[in-house]
Amino acid sequence: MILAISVVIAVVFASGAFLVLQRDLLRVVVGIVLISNSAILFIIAAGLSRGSAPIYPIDEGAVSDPLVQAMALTALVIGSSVAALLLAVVYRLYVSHGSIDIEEIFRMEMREAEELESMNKTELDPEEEEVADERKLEKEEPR
Amino acid sequence: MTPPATLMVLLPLVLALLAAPAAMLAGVYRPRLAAPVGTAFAALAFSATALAWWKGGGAVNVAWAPTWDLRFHVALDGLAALYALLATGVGFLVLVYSSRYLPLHLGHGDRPESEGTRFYGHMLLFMGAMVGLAMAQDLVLLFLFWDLTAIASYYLIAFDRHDAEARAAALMALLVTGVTAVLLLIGALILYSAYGTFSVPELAELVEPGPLLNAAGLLIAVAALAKSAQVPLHFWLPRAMAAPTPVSAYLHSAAMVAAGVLLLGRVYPLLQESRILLDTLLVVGLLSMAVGGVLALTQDVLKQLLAYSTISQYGYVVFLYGLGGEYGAVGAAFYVIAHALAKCALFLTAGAVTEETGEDRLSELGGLRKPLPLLAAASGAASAGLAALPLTIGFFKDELLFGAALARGPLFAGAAVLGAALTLAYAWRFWAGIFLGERRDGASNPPAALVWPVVALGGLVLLGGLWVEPFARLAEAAGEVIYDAPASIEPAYHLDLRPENLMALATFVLGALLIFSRPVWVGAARGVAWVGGKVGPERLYESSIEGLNRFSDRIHRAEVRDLRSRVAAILLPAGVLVGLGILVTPTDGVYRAGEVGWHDVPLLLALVAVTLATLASTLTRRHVTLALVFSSAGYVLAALYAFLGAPDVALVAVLIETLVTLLFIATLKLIPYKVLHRQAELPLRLTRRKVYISVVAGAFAFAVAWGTLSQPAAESSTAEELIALAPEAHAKDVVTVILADFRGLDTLGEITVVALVLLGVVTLLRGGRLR
Amino acid sequence: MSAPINNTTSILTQTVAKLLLLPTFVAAFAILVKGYAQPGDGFSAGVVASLGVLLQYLVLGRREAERLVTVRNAPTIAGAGLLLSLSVAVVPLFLGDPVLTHYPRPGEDVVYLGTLELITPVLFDLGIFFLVFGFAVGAIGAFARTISEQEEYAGPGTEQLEDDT
Amino acid sequence: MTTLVILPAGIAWLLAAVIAPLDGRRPLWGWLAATGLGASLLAVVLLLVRVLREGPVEVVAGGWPEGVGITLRADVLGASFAAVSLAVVLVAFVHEVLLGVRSRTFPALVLFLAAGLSGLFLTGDIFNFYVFFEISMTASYILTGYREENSQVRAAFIFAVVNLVGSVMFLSGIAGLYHLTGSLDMEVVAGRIGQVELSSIIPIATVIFVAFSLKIGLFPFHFWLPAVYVGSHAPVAAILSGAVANIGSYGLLRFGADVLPDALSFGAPVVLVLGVVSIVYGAMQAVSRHDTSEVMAYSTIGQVGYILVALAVGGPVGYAAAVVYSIVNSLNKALVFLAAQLRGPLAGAAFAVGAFSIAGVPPAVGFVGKIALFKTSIEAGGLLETTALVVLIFAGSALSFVYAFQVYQRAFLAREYRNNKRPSPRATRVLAISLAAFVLAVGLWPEPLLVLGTESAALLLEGLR
Repeated sequence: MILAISVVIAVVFASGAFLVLQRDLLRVVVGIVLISNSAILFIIAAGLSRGSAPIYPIDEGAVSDPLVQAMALTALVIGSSVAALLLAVVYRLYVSHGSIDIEEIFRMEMREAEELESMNKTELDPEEEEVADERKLEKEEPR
Repeated sequence: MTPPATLMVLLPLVLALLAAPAAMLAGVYRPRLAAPVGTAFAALAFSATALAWWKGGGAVNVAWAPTWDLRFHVALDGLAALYALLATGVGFLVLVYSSRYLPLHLGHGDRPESEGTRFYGHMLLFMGAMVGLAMAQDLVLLFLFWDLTAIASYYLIAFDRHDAEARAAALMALLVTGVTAVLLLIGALILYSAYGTFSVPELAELVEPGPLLNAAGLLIAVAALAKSAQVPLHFWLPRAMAAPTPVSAYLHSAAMVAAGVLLLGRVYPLLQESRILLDTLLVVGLLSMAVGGVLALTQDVLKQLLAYSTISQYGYVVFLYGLGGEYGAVGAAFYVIAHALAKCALFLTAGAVTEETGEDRLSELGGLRKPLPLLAAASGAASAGLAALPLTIGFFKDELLFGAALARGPLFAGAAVLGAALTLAYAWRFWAGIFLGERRDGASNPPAALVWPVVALGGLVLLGGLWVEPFARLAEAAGEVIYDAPASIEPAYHLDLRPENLMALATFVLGALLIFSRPVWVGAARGVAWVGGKVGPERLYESSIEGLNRFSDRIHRAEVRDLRSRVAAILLPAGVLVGLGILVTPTDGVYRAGEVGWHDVPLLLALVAVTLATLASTLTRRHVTLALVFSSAGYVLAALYAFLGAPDVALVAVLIETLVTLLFIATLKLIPYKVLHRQAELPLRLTRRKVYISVVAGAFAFAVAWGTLSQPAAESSTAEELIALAPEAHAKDVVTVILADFRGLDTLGEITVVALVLLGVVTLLRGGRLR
Repeated sequence: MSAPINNTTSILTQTVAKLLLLPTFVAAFAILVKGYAQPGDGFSAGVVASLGVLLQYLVLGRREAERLVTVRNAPTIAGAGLLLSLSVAVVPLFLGDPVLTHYPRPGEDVVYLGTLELITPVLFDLGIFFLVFGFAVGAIGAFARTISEQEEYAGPGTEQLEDDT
Repeated sequence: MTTLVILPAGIAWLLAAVIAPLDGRRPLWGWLAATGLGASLLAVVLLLVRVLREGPVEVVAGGWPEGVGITLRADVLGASFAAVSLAVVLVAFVHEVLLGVRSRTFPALVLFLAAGLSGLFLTGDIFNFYVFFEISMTASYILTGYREENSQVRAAFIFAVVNLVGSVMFLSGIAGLYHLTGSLDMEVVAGRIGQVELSSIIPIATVIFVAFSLKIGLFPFHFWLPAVYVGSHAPVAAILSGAVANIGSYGLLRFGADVLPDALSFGAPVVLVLGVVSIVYGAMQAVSRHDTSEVMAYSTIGQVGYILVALAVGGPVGYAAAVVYSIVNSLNKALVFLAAQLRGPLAGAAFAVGAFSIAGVPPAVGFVGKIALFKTSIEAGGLLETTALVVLIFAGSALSFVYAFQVYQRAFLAREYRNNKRPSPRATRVLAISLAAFVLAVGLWPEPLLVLGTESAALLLEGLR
């Protein structure tokens, strides 16, 4: 049983990792959900006893560890709600970049960074630097 | 110690440290006031130092940071008095000079007068740091003042901020002196780890010769030598000439560069325990004498000539330290006084001449003795002092040098004579080049404030030649601290044929020869300078900084290209680390497969279903399908929890899964089909590497999970207590009571996260509008 | 995605949806108060109640759903819930007890109102209920409003928004 | 007066819930939130003083016996970290209020963050730690996106994804610890873990180590950090690097030295190597960067390496150095991130103090951290090890000179002579200068800081016995 659960934890984790590695931001979010599911499963499996639900009246015999259940619940809620937050971030990224492909978004970032670099780099010619400063300042201004 | 005596010792330090803020405040109020206020403070600090020294000095030693045995331990001993008097006295004269010089300097660049405030602030900070450095007896306190001088010099060298050369020079000075300062700290900590104290006097009694002392002493010496611009760390000093002239004058005579030999003097009681260290000093001193002297002869720019001269002159001091003994110690102290007076006067001369004529090169100057007779005379006295002619204080400095060198051996005596001859030659070249010969440029009467400080310094040089007593006493007192034993040296004129006098005569002859044979050797000397410029340490510095930047650029590009936005970059190393951890620990018999009974069949089936659903989620292409698949995986997991006796978790899991799926679909609806479709159509061949990485990640997750679960669970647990206590909390469902009562704080935290997510979603989607 | 759902829903489903709202709230309430005896607590109750409201969204559309008081004030409800739970946690401090002490204390008698136990954990759970309900409704509402604004912006019938790059 | 333990988190928490629905852009609410943060800070400082005088303060939530309820435990280690983190959050927040808050939710988010931070530093329960940790992390994900520039939203996404993976790892670690010891109370776990075989602790300890390394941005888990620090708005970057990053160093100290000392000493070589690589790598990257925030971000990667080295060497000197260095690093980073964006008179001076501090030049407090590290490496043991460490830390400090001053010259010295910039609001500059003055003051009188370090180390070593 331990082996079986461990295998499933690993499969869920690996699938989550695989999705997190994708270029598609939505898949990344799904991957995060899966990864946190694997952790929940691990928490439940880490319980010290297994048996019937820990609800009074409790019969003789094993009772499932209630503490891990409480922990799992808390972790589950936290993980899923943060996933909801990620979804909102993905949408916001789509709005500003018109894409949900991390590669494309990353390429845009590189372009921005290069622009910034070229603005910053001209230490030699103060005139040019001044112009660059102005441009940078404009960028910093609120839109 | 009585309070008045404590006050007496602290007063010079306090006045010197207060000078900078006072001048800054005055300058903020009225830019014009910065100079007089600062000058007044310098004068006060000088008087306080002189008075306290006259009254017999003293020490203050109180706890600073007891946890680390740091003490605020300052003393006004002979060494401290010497350097404090130099710093405040020369500082005073330089400030008087600056009050006239700086407005002219700022005027050239159309800069506001208020910038002068900054100048005075940093100059006085420099002065305060020097006084503190002179008085500090605790190595960490010393390090503090040491770096303070580096900060002050950094800003002063970069005073002309618009000038890229000045900025580069300031950075170079800071890097060379600041980085080596760390060595001083390391040396101090090594000594502390062995002897349990940072106090120099205490260490002097405790240290024993050995590798530990050699290592610590060497580290401290390197810091000192870098600050004193000794070969091969000398290159920052000529570059630092980018600073305004008064700064150079101060830096070379009484502050920055002097700080290095001050430190050597301070820790000399430790250094002299080790022969190797002294020999190192000897070699470095000789090298600096030679390199500085030869290069000074090739320079055309006034300040450059003086800069190389400084390197060579402090080479003498280091040489004297290396020679050691009574003569070495007192000689080093005396040398510093004589050099400070003369060198400061020469720098100020250079500044005045350049201000008047607009020229800073020897080849463009000449014949100024007529328009500037007073300056010529005063500067002549100073040059003579540097060249060690009789009737100047300089004569005695060389007398001591020769005495010390003779005691060591004829070879060293020869080196001393040769070095002194070089000094004579470039001192002549400097003075004669400006004031003698054909007049090339018109010069009017310079302002008095530019001349009088030079006259005062020149006068002191002469005074020292006639009445050496007070200077000798001061040097002797300092020498006793350096030597850590009574030292009695009587410099005087002896009209006989003792070896020192013969050596002096030889020096004059050799010097004259050098002066007149200039055309013969000047080409060779320039060749040396050229080679030094090509392969010297400055070149090394430049190329290593450049190389560092280039290397940094390269690895940065590599990182941005290969790592940014790659979550794999954390999964992989994490996996490797976990794998490493598992590999190095014994695993025999740790893993158990666990038992499976018939009643576990539904559980197993659920597990199989979870596996299938999860794997399916990695294969789906369309987002809607993905939503369905991953939510079904969630539901199956919920069922699994129910089988495991966790109905509460199962219930919440179902509900949460529903909610997340709904939000996922809502997001899908927000993003146009075209964009989504592009993602769904990505070719699969891109994913091979990702498969490997995720398999690795999964393998380690498996190892962690199996390794942990195989362990027998803890025997007693909190859970049992919780079950037992649940009725006490008036409840039947133990999980709920844990959530609401036993561990209510967790639940409170959990819903706070939920609230935060709501805030975040609303902020992101609605621009912060809650409704 | 298919066309907006509310165009295709029949009067019947709309009525059913409206009718279902109340029962979901009742169910949620039951889950909430019975939490100490059976599975379920404020959290599940909140989600269940919010699902009832979400049904209104799906069936009636955003404008209709937003007429509901609970929908319009969802974030406020969430905030109030958090404050309620926090207060339950903090009040004992003023009585000299550790944080999050619940009353009645162990061993003391519980006052019953029917089958409802009058104990402070119920208040605590009520706070959680409000918060979760507010969260679910608020988050879905925010998404829903963004969706419909986008549709209005793009004009009816067009599903695809041009890339703004 | 055990109430004092809950007050720091409690004040911020309650106020956050109250302010959340209000329009945080209005200065009134901004200042109210600042007052609340100030009150929290005051409570932490009082707590710290009390802890120093009388030892750890404990209270069990709900009045249950210890082990059943959640134990809140303030000791000198936690209280020190809480104090410095809250101070940084307060300063950065006031800075933003002075500049003008642009989002309704900003004050509430910062308050939640402060509540989470003070909670996690003052809890004695490993799962409760996770919960508070999630509060502060979630708040920081959202804060990263504050102002909603493209780069900021991008940064928020990367930050969240990477750190969620880290959180999951940490969570698994907690579950593992519970499985092995049957308890969630740190003291009990630390007591029982000694009886468990080391081989089964190592994987769990590694997972926890990775989680916290991610949090502080240790090489090779650092790549998200520059993107996030550069992307986010200056006060947010100050909060992230000066306060949130403390979670990592605190976590490493707490879980490494306090709860799992055997695993830490077993893994010390790896920790040491990673720390050293991080020092060199971060500094090397920082050298050629041109943007001040980017330089400081890479500098952070280097500086956490020092903390790891101190942790690996351990013992009274090492742990004390780790604490001292973490606090110093917090102050430095808060100062440079705030000052870097300012223009006008004295803005350069404030940044310069930060740059000097990072390079370890006295009297700025950085030199105290540097001394602590050199002391640590001199204590490290064998001659070879000591020499290697001293040389490496020296190299790191030399590089820090290069990058701190190259960028200072570019950003301030070279630029100041052209007064074509609109100066930043005077109040923000005064704030930055005050922070700089504080950095100098602590450097001039480091005793309190050293006491915190020494006492924390003593506490951690006591747990070992």
